[in-house]
Amino acid sequence: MSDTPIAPNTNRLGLTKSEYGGMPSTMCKGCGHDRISEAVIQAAYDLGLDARNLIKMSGIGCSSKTPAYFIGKAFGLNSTHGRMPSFATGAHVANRDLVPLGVSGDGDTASIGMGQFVHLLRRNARMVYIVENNGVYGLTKGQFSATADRSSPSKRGAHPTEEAIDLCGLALELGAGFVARSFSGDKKQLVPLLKSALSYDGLAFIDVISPCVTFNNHEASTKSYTYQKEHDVHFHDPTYVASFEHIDVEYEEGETRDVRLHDGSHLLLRKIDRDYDPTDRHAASRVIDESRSKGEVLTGMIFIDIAKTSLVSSMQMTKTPLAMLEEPELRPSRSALEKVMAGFRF
Amino acid sequence: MSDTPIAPNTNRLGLTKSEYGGMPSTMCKGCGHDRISEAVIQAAYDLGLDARNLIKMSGIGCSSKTPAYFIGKAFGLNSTHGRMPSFATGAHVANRDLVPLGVSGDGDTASIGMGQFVHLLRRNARMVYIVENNGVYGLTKGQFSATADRSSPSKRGAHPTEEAIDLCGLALELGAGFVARSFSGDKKQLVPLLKSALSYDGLAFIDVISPCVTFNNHEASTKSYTYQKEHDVHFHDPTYVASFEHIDVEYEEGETRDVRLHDGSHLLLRKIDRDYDPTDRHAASRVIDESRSKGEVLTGMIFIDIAKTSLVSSMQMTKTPLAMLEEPELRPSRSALEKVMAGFRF
Amino acid sequence: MPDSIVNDFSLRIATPNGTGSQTSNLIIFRALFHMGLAPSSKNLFPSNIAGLPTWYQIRVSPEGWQARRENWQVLLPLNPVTLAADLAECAPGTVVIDNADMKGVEESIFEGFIRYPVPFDQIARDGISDAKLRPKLRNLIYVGVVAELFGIPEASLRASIESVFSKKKAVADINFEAAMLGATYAREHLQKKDPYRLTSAEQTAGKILIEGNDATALGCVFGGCSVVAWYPITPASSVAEFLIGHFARVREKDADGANRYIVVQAEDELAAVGMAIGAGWAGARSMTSTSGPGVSLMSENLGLAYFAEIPVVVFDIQRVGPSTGLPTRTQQSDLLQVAFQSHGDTRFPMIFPTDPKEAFEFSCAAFNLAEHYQTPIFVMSDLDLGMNLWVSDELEYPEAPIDRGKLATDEVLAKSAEWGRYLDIDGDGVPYRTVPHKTTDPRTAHLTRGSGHDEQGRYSENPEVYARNLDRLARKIDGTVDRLPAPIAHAGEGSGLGIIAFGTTDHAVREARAGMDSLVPYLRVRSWPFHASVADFVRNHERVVVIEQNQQGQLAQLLRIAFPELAPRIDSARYYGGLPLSAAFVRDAIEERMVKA
Amino acid sequence: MPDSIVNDFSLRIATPNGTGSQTSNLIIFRALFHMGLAPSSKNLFPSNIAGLPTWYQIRVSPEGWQARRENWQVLLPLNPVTLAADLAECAPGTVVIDNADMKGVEESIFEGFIRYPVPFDQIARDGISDAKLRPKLRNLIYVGVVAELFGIPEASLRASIESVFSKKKAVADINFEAAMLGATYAREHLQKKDPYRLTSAEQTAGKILIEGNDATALGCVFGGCSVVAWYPITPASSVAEFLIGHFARVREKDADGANRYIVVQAEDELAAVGMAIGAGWAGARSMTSTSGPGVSLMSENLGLAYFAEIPVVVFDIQRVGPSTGLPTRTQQSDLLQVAFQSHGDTRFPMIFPTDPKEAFEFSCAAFNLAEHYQTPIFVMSDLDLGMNLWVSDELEYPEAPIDRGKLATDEVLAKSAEWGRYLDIDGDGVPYRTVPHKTTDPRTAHLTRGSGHDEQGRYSENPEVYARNLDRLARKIDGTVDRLPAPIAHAGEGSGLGIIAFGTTDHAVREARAGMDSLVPYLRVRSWPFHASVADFVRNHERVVVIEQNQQGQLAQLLRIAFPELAPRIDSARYYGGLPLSAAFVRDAIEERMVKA
Ligand SMILES: Cc1ncc(C[n+]2csc(CCOP(=O)(O)OP(=O)(O)O)c2C)c(N)n1
Ligand SMILES: Cc1ncc(C[n+]2csc(CCOP(=O)(O)OP(=O)(O)O)c2C)c(N)n1
Ligand code: SF4
Ligand code: SF4
Ligand SMILES: [Mg+2]
Ligand SMILES: [Mg+2]
Repeated sequence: MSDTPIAPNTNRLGLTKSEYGGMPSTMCKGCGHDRISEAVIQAAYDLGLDARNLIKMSGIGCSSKTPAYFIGKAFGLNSTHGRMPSFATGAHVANRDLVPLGVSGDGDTASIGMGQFVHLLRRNARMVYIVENNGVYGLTKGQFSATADRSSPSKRGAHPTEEAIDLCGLALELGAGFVARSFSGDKKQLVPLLKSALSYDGLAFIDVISPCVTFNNHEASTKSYTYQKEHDVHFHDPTYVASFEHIDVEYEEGETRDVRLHDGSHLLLRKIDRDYDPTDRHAASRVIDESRSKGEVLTGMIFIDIAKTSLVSSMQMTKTPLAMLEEPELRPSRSALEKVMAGFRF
Repeated sequence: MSDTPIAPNTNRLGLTKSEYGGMPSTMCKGCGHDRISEAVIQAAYDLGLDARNLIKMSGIGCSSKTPAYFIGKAFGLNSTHGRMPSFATGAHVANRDLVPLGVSGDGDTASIGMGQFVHLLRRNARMVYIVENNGVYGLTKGQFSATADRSSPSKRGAHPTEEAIDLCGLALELGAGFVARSFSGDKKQLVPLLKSALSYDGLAFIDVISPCVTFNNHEASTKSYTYQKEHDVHFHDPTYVASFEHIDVEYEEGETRDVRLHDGSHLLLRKIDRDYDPTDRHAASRVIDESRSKGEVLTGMIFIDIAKTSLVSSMQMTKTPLAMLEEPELRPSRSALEKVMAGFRF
Repeated sequence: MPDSIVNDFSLRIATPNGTGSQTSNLIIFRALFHMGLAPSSKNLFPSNIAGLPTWYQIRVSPEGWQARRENWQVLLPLNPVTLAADLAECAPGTVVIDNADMKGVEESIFEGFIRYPVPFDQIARDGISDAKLRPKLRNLIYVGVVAELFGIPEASLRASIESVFSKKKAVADINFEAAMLGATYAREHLQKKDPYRLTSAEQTAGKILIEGNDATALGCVFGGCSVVAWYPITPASSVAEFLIGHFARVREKDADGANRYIVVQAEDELAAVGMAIGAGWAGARSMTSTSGPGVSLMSENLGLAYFAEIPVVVFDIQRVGPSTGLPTRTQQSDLLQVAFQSHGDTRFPMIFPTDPKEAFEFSCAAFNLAEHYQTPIFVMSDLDLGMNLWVSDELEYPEAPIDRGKLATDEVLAKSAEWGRYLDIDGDGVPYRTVPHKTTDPRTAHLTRGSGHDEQGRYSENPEVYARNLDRLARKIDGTVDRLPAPIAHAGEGSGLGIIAFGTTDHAVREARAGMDSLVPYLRVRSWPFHASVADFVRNHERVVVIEQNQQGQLAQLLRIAFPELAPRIDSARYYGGLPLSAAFVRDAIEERMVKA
Repeated sequence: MPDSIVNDFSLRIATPNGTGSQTSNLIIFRALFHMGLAPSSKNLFPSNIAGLPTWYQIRVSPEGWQARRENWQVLLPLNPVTLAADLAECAPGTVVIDNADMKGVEESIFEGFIRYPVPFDQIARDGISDAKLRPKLRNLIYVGVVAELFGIPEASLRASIESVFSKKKAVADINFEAAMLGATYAREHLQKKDPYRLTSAEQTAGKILIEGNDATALGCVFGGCSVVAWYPITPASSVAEFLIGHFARVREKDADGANRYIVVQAEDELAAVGMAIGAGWAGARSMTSTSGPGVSLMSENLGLAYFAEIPVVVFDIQRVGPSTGLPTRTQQSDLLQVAFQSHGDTRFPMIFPTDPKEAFEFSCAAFNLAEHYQTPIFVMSDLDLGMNLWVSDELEYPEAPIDRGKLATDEVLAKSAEWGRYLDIDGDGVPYRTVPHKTTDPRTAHLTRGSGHDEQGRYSENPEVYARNLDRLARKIDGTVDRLPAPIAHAGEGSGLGIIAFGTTDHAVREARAGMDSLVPYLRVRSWPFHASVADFVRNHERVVVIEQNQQGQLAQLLRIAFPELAPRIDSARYYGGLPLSAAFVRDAIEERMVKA
């Protein structure tokens, strides 16, 4: 199993899991977001990730605060509401060796952040983009976000007047190469998906249902723990095998799909009932849409395309991070300026 | 034929077509946008539309300037870049009797305006929303917009580095109830679609391919007149029959679909080769997507759902436009204030 | 220390956020109000939903001052995390009511204080059978202790609890019982050792208890606002949320029971203000409410409203900036940003309410101003006013009728041979506004635009036309002083030093002045652009100090720009830590300057 | 009128936009440059791609003044739409070269002018066989007429045409032939009746022809910028577009021929500045270029960069505001907006280049400033500087090395026991900046945030911590004057009146001063916050007039805020019609005030 580190209680870098921790969380007790932070810590620990190569990016919201609570050894930027995609893109192109781990909320992404989210998907810069989706604005005390289902009333009984946005459906429509959905209460599924996302060279999007225990966890809510547990339907049973591990899970042919990721690691998807092909974009949209109308919430690896080229690769950029270049590389010579001047003379 | 007015050279309001005109256009000679303005004038004239009940809304761009060039008798607001949807929504809720005719460009909508466009589609306020799509920023001299195909180089030969956004596909994904595509060079198709949009109670979106003769009409462009003519594939052959006209087009059963619109008018869709059902959202996305990969540009009534309720209807608002209310209706009585005060005492 | 200090002390309650203690604090506060006292409450809460430390300060004074008192005489340090720090901040002799059941607490840290240890956990365990309700109900115990120790009559306590749980009698009862557990314990085990006492008073005649944002919302209803577009943000959210309730209750429905308003939660602030402006353009009274970050996002669209001359009201409930800053703390630091926001030559008139009564009046008046001058009007409130509960004079029914301003009606148009949307017919820089369907005159239809336009609203790049338009706009904005709330002068002694303040700063200033031997002349500015009388006040004093809650002295800077010839006399004293301003700060600032002078 | 006026007149060419006349105008302009003259060119174009009227003004003067000359001596009214208006604007005796083939033109309107009618259509029909090329080539005919009438040597004309069509010899040839058609016609049919003549001169030694935006772009390349995020907007687009070209040509590629820069066209300005700030945070030198509307959209994100102390350079190529205003006309009206934009207490340092040379130098220097002070730096250019072609001194290789400012490197950290991202170790308010991968010291990793933070960058709501941080930021921004470009003083006579100006206004001011009997002292301000020497200049004069291109006197207002004790002496003269400023305006403004004084 990929979750077994090289030596007990330390990973291949010889680090304990606690060394991937952060400040104490200030989320409400039971908040789904904390579970996601734990999953991130688990994934980073299992991968033996060097925190210095990760940058934690977020917008504004309870969810966007969580980067303070994991991987304290990594730099991070808690930016402005809904604009994290642009900051992350800028940071990554400035230093291509830094992999942004973006944490956002449904309000931060689907409401104010929609414009930047759409263009981030198009641009396909390498990044892991997590939406901690609770259907409400937690930090401002429970107003509906754009992912709130019309059928899901607020605590006071009011209903959303507009259609909910399915962020995975949107990501598929916009050509995203890595689209997954999971549940903060389901580490067994979330951790391998996170690891795969971190191994993917492009924009890896994960919509994680993450109940807000304070404002949106009541009976009638469709974003509550109970609702999600009852309506969660898995595509497959995912296993991640890192490049430094050897595949020791045995499986019968046809039963499992083996997706080879950019860094040589593998995502093994064991078929559950129906055989679902996560490389067929149309099937993907159709299936999640149908399941939505059936009231199911499909989770798992919805779609993956490892052939897409990421922004930096398509830009013929130097391997050295731009941020590391100094005067000799950055400032052209006197003769270069002289040549330019010649053109402005006559 | 719906295009025949009650009396020669005047419509049912006794107005001539020229009375639906505007200021002289300042577009480049041959600009697709001017053809769309003509189509709008034609549609308004045929419908015998009362200009006082129409408001022309736009953002910023060559396209967004065109409201000055048609229906001069209507009020209009040429707003800010990419934000027209919000101004139009505000104006319409302030006076529900005013139908916004929104004119935008692909830059105005798909680039800077993406966030508001997405939420406009969700909100489904009654409005006709036209994107005059030329794949470039005309007014700023030809940079790529977010609808520029990767295969379509600029005049200088540079290629877009990001995937094009298909606005119709996006509109379908976001649950829009009226999604059409047309071509500025094809009045026969565009005019009936515009009339249908004006008869639709909800957000009616029309993506109109509108070549920019100055910056994006060269051989290699996929938004040129020639390219569109060569790759245009019609869903059906549309005919619009206004409520005040009687259907005198004869057609065999099964050959034509009859879509009854909110104001009692009819959109008749005559089947061309394959039978296409514009009320099946999934089929719609699949088809336009497949055709895109085949290099075709499907045009016509892509999807229509007349069951959707528009924003104002869903808001239990008074029939009287809010803008027409005066002090007696707006300011509560002294006793009302007294009652409120009682609650603040003890 | 006198052996009895009556109705003149303040009480600080330290608890973790989101544990239900707010209800208990509110109950104490309302009980005092029921006693006829005019207490002040300052809720110092964190930007967090649950867990972080929060403090609630309740103050009573013979004068019913509403400003924050810097020190407190009674502390309830019920948050283990901050216990030590909370005690460290107390002066010797402070009364401390602590949880005796707290583990691992050094007795020594209570030295020098008048301590009343109360075994809250045990009382809760023994007295509250229902384990599910216990966590919340246990907070009522300290309410009872406070009531018993300082003398809140049982009747007032009951009345308060019932009002807080309004209709729910049963809930009120169990809460009252829980409170009584504390009262009983105090009666039986605590020996009164401190001088602080509460007695009934006559401070509340004609007064109400209300949050500023609630009054602001009511002002919108009575001001005739019918379109609201907003995006949630602390501390502005409650304006829209209160408004939704008030609209439903007091804005009369039509014959079919349909609503005569609409409230749209937009996707962000660019859209919120866009919708509000669109509605203003179409002729409805519209508004949006937000705070600093939202204002920053609105600035491009507001530039359009300014230049195209479209009415809209914007409520800026200021919080601590820059950037995300401290979302749950208060400041007056958006003035320069608001006044000159958006590119090009623009000015946005601002109004500064100081208390709930003005929050109501100004919010109501803002819609008349916006429509008369056809320009965005900013109501500059702040978190202290907006989110704290205030003892306020009752709100009075607005005298001024709803005034739609200069509208291009058929009557008006019949009279004017020459017509143009931006034609300065009356010479005051204010043109006649067009609203679709308000006139049948075909001349009025035009395309409103943010680009250069002539008097007829037609596109123009002509330099003279452009300059003429900017000059008219400047005249128009200068003219707003005719209708903006005028400053209020508080006479004082001498012509040496004068004080200028605005908004919530007023409470601390009035308290400070009252406490000083020589009464310093004081002018409260209520709007910008400034009235000529502001210049007169400055001119009549050798030195003027502007007291404000920001780092740059923003109002002082606006004064220097407005009255350059007086700029040398304009000084400022600034507090920007984010807590509501105290009289002590103002007193120090003034005394320091009196010495200098 | 003297019978010969040499190298001292201006030529105005009126044509419809987008008809190719720009090329002809450029050819005339470059031909003059080739003659050794230092002409000035002002392109007065509409916000439209084709059809609307456009004017191009070419001026020659013995001193090579670059400011716009208000009147013109030669007019080519080739746009039928504006013919009458164009003539109406001319003084009697103006030389008029018109199209004799224009239909329905009253002879009478040419009365009082020195007229040279030219049958352009016929010449084109007879002389240009290829009908497809004719529409464009016909524009060359007036080039030839002008050359012949005023004396542009054939060699200069050919050189100019060849340089314009650079490599394309064949194209150059047919264009030259077309020009010759005009020259020949003039030689054979026009009798010289006017005094204006051109002769070769020595004005261009060490001079180049360049647009301000081109120089700005070069400054970015030599300034070490490697990340550019932009969104198209007139008049800023060409900064990024020139930059793409210069990067490709002069920024050295790596061993594999890969690029050492990236240019991203963002979806809007919020994203553009967000990307630039993100890149600055990660340690690359980054910039975005925009104009007013874009700045308005950037203000929230810029507030984050200010408060989190992230370097970024923003180029504001100012156009006419407010709102969409006049996108193709020039103003200096974004100062107040930029200085105080974004909510809360913020200040954004500004630099004001006056010509292409400074555009290059300041753009280059801005990156050092941004990284040293870890704050957004605004370079305030405008459309006149950015989009017009200027005769400029050659750009000099930057002396100052690239200075990354105070970086938290392992060496620095080894020395400092106490470490904090926002710790004021050197007492200048400037902390040590962290860049991922620039150090291995684990202490440096932290979560950068726009919310309240202490010296270690940890979240804090503590009032003292917050106030301390705002005070340090204020010290830091005050300190920028140590490195911002200092003002330049032009000595003059007397201590009565002094002139202050900035940016492109300088050209008109210098020309005006030169033309006056008594030389008025003049200080050119090159940045904000202001240097102490600016106060000295004001102090040394009874009265100071700030000449600026906006309606509110924005720089004057910033001066009054900065130097309240001097505010009474600060006056301003303002032009805001959108055309480049002329010396005549300045002269009038000064004389008016000299009379008063
Ligand atoms: C420009 C701006 N507008 C509004 C806010 C107020 N605000 C803070 S968080 C938030 C919504 C957060 O919702 P979501 O992204 O779903 O995060 P959650 O708290 O639910 O995890 C809002 C509206 C802000 N900080 N900035
Ligand atoms: C906030 C802002 N940014 C940039 C611009 C500059 N601008 C004007 S039009 C335009 C793009 C227009 O493209 P499109 O919407 O496709 O219209 P088209 O001209 O192609 O019809 C841009 C970027 C602006 N006016 N406002
Ligand atoms: S309010 Fe909701 S989202 Fe925020 S921390 Fe609490 S539970 Fe989590
Ligand atoms: S530039 Fe293009 S879009 Fe603009 S008017 Fe010309 S042809 Fe039309
Ligand atoms: Mg949420
Ligand atoms: Mg376009």
